[in-house]
Amino acid sequence: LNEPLSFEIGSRTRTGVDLPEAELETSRLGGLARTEPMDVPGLSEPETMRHFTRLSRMNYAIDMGLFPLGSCTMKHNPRLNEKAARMKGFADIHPLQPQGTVQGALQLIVELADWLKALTGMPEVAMSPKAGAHGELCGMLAIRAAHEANGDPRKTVLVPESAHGTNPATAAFCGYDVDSIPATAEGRVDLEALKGKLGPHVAGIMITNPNTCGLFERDMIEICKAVHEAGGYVYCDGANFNAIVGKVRPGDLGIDAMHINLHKTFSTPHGGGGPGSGPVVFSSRLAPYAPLPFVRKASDGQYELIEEEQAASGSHGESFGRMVAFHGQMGMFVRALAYIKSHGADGLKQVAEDAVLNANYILRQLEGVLTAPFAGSGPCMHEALFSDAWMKGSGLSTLDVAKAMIDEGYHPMTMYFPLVVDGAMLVEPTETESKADLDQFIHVLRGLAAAVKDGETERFKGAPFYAPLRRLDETQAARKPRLTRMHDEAA
Amino acid sequence: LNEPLSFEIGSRTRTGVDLPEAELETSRLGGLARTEPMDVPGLSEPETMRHFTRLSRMNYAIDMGLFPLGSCTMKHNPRLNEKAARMKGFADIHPLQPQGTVQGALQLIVELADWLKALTGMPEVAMSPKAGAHGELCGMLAIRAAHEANGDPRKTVLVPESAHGTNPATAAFCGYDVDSIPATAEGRVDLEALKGKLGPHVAGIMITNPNTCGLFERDMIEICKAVHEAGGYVYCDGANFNAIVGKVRPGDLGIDAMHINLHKTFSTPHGGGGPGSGPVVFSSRLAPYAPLPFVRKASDGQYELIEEEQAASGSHGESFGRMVAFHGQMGMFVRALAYIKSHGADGLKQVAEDAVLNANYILRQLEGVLTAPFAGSGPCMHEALFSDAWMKGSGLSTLDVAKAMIDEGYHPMTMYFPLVVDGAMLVEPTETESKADLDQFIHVLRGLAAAVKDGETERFKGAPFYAPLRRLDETQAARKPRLTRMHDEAA
Amino acid sequence: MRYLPLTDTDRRTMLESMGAADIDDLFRDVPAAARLDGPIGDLPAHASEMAVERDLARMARRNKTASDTPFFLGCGAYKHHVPATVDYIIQRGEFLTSYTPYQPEIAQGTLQYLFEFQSQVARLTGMEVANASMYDGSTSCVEAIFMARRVTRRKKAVLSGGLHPHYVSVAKTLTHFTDDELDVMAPKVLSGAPGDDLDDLLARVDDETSCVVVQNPNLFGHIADLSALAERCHEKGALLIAVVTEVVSLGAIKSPGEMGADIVVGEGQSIGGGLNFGGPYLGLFACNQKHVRQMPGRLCGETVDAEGRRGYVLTLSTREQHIRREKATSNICTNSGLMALAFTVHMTLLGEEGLRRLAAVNHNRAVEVADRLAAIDGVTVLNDAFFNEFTVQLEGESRSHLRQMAEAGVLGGVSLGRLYPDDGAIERCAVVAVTETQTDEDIGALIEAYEGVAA
Amino acid sequence: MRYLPLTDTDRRTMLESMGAADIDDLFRDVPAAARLDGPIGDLPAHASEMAVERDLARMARRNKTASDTPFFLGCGAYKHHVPATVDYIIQRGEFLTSYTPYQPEIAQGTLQYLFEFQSQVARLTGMEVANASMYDGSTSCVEAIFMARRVTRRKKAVLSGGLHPHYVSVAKTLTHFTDDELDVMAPKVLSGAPGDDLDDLLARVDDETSCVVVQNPNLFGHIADLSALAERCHEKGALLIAVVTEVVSLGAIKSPGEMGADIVVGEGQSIGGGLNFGGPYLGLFACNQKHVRQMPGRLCGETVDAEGRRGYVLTLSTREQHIRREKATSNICTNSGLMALAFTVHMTLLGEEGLRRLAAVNHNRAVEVADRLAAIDGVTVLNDAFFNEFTVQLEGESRSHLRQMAEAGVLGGVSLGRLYPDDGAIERCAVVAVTETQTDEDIGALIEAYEGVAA
Repeated sequence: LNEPLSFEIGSRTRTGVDLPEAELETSRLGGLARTEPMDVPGLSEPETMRHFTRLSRMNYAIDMGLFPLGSCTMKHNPRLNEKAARMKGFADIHPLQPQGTVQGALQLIVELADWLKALTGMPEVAMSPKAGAHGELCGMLAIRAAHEANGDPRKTVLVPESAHGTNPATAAFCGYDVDSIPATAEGRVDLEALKGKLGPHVAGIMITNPNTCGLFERDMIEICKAVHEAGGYVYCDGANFNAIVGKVRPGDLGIDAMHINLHKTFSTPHGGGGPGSGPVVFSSRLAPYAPLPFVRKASDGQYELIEEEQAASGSHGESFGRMVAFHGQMGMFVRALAYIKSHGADGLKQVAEDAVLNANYILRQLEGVLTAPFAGSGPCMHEALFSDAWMKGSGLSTLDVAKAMIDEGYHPMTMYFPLVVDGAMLVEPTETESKADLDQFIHVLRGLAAAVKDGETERFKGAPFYAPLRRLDETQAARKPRLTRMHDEAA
Repeated sequence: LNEPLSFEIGSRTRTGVDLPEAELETSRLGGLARTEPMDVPGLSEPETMRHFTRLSRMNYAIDMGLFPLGSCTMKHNPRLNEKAARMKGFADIHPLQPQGTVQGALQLIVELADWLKALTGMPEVAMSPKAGAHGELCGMLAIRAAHEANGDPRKTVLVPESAHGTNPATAAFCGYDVDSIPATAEGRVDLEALKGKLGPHVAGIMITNPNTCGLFERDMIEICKAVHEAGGYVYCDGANFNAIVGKVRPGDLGIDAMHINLHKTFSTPHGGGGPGSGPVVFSSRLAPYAPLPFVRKASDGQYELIEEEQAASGSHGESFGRMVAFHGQMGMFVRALAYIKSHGADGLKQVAEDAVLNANYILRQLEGVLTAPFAGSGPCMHEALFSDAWMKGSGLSTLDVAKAMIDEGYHPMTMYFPLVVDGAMLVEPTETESKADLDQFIHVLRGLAAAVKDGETERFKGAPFYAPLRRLDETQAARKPRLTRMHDEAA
Repeated sequence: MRYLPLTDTDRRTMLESMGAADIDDLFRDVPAAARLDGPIGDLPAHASEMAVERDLARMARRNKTASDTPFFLGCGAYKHHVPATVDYIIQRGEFLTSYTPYQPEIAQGTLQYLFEFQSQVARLTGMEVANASMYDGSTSCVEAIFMARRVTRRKKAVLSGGLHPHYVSVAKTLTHFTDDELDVMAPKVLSGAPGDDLDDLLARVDDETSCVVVQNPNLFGHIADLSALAERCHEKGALLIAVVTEVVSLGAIKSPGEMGADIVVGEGQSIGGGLNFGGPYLGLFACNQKHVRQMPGRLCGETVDAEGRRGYVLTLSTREQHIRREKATSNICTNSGLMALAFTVHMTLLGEEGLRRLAAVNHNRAVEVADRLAAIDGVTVLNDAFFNEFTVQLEGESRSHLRQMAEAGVLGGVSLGRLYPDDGAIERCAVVAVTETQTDEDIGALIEAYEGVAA
Repeated sequence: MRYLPLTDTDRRTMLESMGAADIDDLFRDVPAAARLDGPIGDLPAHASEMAVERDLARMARRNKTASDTPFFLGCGAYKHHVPATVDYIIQRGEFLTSYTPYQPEIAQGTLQYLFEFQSQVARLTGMEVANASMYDGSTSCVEAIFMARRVTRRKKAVLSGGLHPHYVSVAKTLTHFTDDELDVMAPKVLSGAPGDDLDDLLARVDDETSCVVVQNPNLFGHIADLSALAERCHEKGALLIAVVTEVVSLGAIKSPGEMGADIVVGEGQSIGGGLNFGGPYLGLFACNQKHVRQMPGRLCGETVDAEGRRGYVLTLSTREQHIRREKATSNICTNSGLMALAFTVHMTLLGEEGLRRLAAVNHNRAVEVADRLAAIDGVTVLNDAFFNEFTVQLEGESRSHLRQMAEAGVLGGVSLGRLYPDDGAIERCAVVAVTETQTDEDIGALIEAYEGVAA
């Protein structure tokens, strides 16, 4: 049952709002009144409701079941957070209102910032980055600014080969060359190889910890020391902070900057692709270079916003500047703080423990069935990594298994990432899954593994059979991209 | 994919709320502290969210498509109404607060009451009835009270055979005998038969107009006159008021009492079976007997609630009493008023016109394919009635066609009602359907009719095939009812 | 108009297709004398969503809300915290905009939660079965009286003095024209156990009695052991109907079923529902299996589908009006679906553990407040046993005192003078309800307010 | 903890199943020196939903909201009425709690609305294609500058004086360490056409210029014909980047595409989004088909499934970081999904007809307010062409005047002294935005407030 496009059912003259049919006064438009048609169709309100309700029902979501996407941390999104973000006092205030009229909003930002600093053991935080990758950029710009301020603009950033693609992209965006560090056989950064690459040209390292193989970098303190000794800075990709929140403070490991994906660790909804929010915590060495704006509680108890004007005349003169208009993702801040306050210090520790426990449970229950290349490297953290070695010779791929999972009622796990493992399957259950749901998931994966071994090829090659659509032709989509509805297409 | 019961996945010790583990003080409980287990399972919040989200996805709803249930008026439910009903000033006030602290709530009730009076042309309205059938009871109690006050407690109420089942049930509930009035061949009340049944024993008539065959009772004014001349009162079942709102005022027809289903005419959501709301408008002849409480705007501009205390000492001494605790369905009043103000007088008239136009369109597009027994009785109002004559000999029934509609993505129409037609199919599209959606529906019904004629029996007998479940065994359910989860059932 | 999808072109095309000249052609069966010419005069025209929202918000702002003020009202409607999950679930279109589940194949969502609801209500009340809900507590109560008549074939119901006066009024209204007989006891302002006089009640049960209706906790907040009364009823062949208006109490005190009640009715608003100025609320109705065919209201039952899979349907509808017409057990043809869903979701979040904790918080805080109020000169707390509300007696008429507190911003209880206007002793009383929602500051404000009026 | 389904029994069972003594066994790879013993001290413990809600509500109440006050702020963030349908749809769990649609078979809901969104944005801006959205307007803007560099292989961007100063700051920050060159023009307080000096701008375009960035309506509310500038850019082989921060304006004025822009970026918050104190917002990004492979951000494209049915997928991801790593067009790996959905739903409700009406109401009311303000002694309205906001110049520094108004309860505009602190002429200016949301009383209050400060 395909749902037509709004362009196929609506019309230019229909509308789902009741606005007066006022005639546009054109005398003050400088002769620029729009004459060309927009050709954007309208629908009445009931049609709109149905159109989007039906569309929604073609999606899979965390509210429907387990979403085992490794490295993506799809956890329960409490509706309290949604309710709080919609309080008028947060949702209905303008970013440029006089500060005296938004003291509660500024207070909220400070409270969240204080939690993030305490949980990471780091003295400063930049709240404005709009997403994880934006946070990476923020951290790397601070590193670059620090080197420039030292009069020593280095050229190279080291990135482990297991890193998220955003890491090298970000380093490049800041004008750095990227040098890759190999992994050891047990799935961690090769400390000796790293040391061999350090030198006066190295601005720093971008490292993910826990890493994308789901392992804690045991040598983290030594890595940081070595980088610092070589005059570099350590950027930590905090995508996996949810595995250690409340258990370890990144500041205690020697990290200089780390972004926090509020949706991964603090449950702001993923929303099918944003909006995100990626605050960045900084060590004291990088704090002076953090971006504008800041919010501070002044000695008189008032909250104040420090923007370009105040920075120029004050203590933030070394800030590398502004990354976004206004002050960041307020709506996400409210949700994250609601989540943090709900858990408290004890609950957040439990979050990490349960996330790690659930992932290890999956790893150990499935290591005899699938191939777990790093099963001997110690406990995993929040995610369990498998490779496709177990199905060699079956003629089937990781992709086929993933698509067959759809027919079993699950969203697939992360596939083909990290790159250090062939046909990777990265499974992250998160802490918001019950044991019964994990057992059911394990049961299904065992069944699929047995089916692979039994040669039930068609069940996999043709999958999914029970989704709203069968496999889609991505090649055709890319060869001659059709990205918008053409004006001349029939209704 | 069956969803287990919460009793199968939850446990007595799990909970989805964070409340202190306070020990119950028992010294002030009179020795009555609960010791027996409740055996009510709890689930964590993520499990609860999934359980009910999954359940919801097994339902059909107006938000998903056409819901052609005749006489049930399933129309679009605007979300503005939901938003308004949740304004704290309405949702978070107690029914026994001092009246000075709830002036806005009382004002809202008065504003809605004023609209209902103006739209029906009747001078009084009782707001407290909790649903349509409760409104019927309200109207009939007023009639009974009026006769008692006249010292002439009559015994019989006339009810046309096409009436909703609630009509005779209500009359019986008020202690009346029910006498049935036959319909004419064209589907209307037989005026002559009615007149023949009138007499000094007749308390009144309960008549539905537009009636359940979807026809306007042409003789309504005469019927009212005849009943009045015989000393009776006319109760109108207002379930179908949506067909004439803004076009005809029931008061102008001579009606003495009529309930209004707020969900049918004014779009409060049906909610899978309530909560409803059934205010009753009264003629001046019945107004003195209307139930408590009332809300009035006093001469000083203050709104006041008239309950037993004020009535005893005031002008409402003849009221037949109270029908419910407190003052009625406030939440529904807010929604209905939001809808009424959105439409205004012009929009409400358009509602009736579009509802009637849509129904006639269906009647005329399908009368050549299905059997439309009253197609020659003039235009239908808001619903189109078909019988099963067209499929005689096919071995299939109205039920089979209805179940086959499910496989086509539609909720079935009303079946086997009204009783005056064999194998009735009563189709009510409402005004919130687009022409394109009607055309699609007509196309599907034509296809099904053709399939019946082509003898595709299995497609119907086995239907539905594509619903969450196949046909359910209602006989087994009733023979040995299992209405609750047994304590001793395995988890 | 934003809710109407037909365009003028559609309308013309459709009218033409049926050979109608204009829309009024379709209304030609309406007697000319009653046809309106155009929109009803004096009434305003349609308005934008923004305008309507603003207009309603203006009215909403004229009310003092329970969250924005120290608030201690109960007497049949209670302020509890409702988790955000509950409101999200009941707003999902699949629940909100669905119809009565007459087509079970595409209504399992509604049917299964009703089955869960029935199971929860039965277990909480200590009964075997429950229906799918009714309008509210007061209408459930009168339906129980009618049911007792059907079961016992007797017509005299005894209503206890502690029953909510609105419930009494509703019972009087609906039995007025039938030949039921009500024996309504007056409430007593007894020290220690205000409301009911159980000994007197026991004495009134005789061979003519169809049922005794007793509320627990009663209107005055008092809780009593109903076991002896149940025994007496059963000796005399009568049914004991227990009424519960604060369902959270079942997390702390013995269920009516355990004390021997035959029918338990109640108001379920406390779980999942808001105050809503009195409606919509949620009527609970539970009894034992042997009486189920005399039970009013909708019932959901378990069965199987054509492939043997478990499923749920509405059942025993032969009791109901759409089948039985004038012989139905009741004229009711709806339930309080969304409120029942809200109850089910909230109760699922609570579970037994959560409800016990919630009840403990309510009771313990109520004890604290009662003790602090009792310490004020001029304030007497009448109850010695109560759950989360209790009755205080002042030295003067309570209503003016409570209005005075309200003007000072404290909603300090329900003045019983409003509910029993003609009784001097009762007019000095007020009922104070304490739940998990009041802050320590709220309680401080309450104490101060009573000190103010008692002084 | 209500969000954590594991029970202590579950935890024990699971640990045993893997032979772990306790949970810390699983954290043994963490260096002992960095392990925390227990919950971090000083931080509070978990709290109930009610407590958290109350705590946040207390902060929320400390802010003066746009709905509760006469409110006239714009400058890149606008207060418009958002229909209730929009918020309902974006809260549906299937949209709210889904992931990036990398598995198109079970993400058609997200993918199809993205395709509709891209189509709507392209048509509104007068371009051929649009992406699936970016963080916000300011980041879209700098991404456009980078894209122009990739297309033209030149490094000098000219930024007009009417460009939002935050957008300028962001561009400066992100080009600071690359070898891009920015030619940033100062804003001009010109009577009639404040903000840009288009002639000067024209003169700066040369053979080295990669792009010219010009905002329309500009920060000062002024609207200009960009056609000549586009022509000049094209002569010189540069791209014209048009920035739109008030997307409702496209319902009334010529689209940038019609005037010759090569890339249109903007802030889409006005449609479907609230003010939210500045975020989350919605970055729009549109260009023509020929440049699509240099476009940053996510793109959704049409294709077919294995049975030939139409469907949608993310496409051209070879531009993106998860494939191209350090050679990607951008490091961005998310969009602003829910905001894009809100835009799509609101835009579907509006349609062309609704957007035209909305734009007309905005403009007509703005004209009325401008004329009334201009009539006040001491207040000069600088613009002669504007959409829904315009610049007023007072006789003194505007910031203190506007603070004074705020204290009296009127949020009367954005004082440009806050955005351009060092410019004497500009410090006397304020930008006043008028939309459909202000009542006549609000406007009356504004006029009175300006009369008060001008007097």
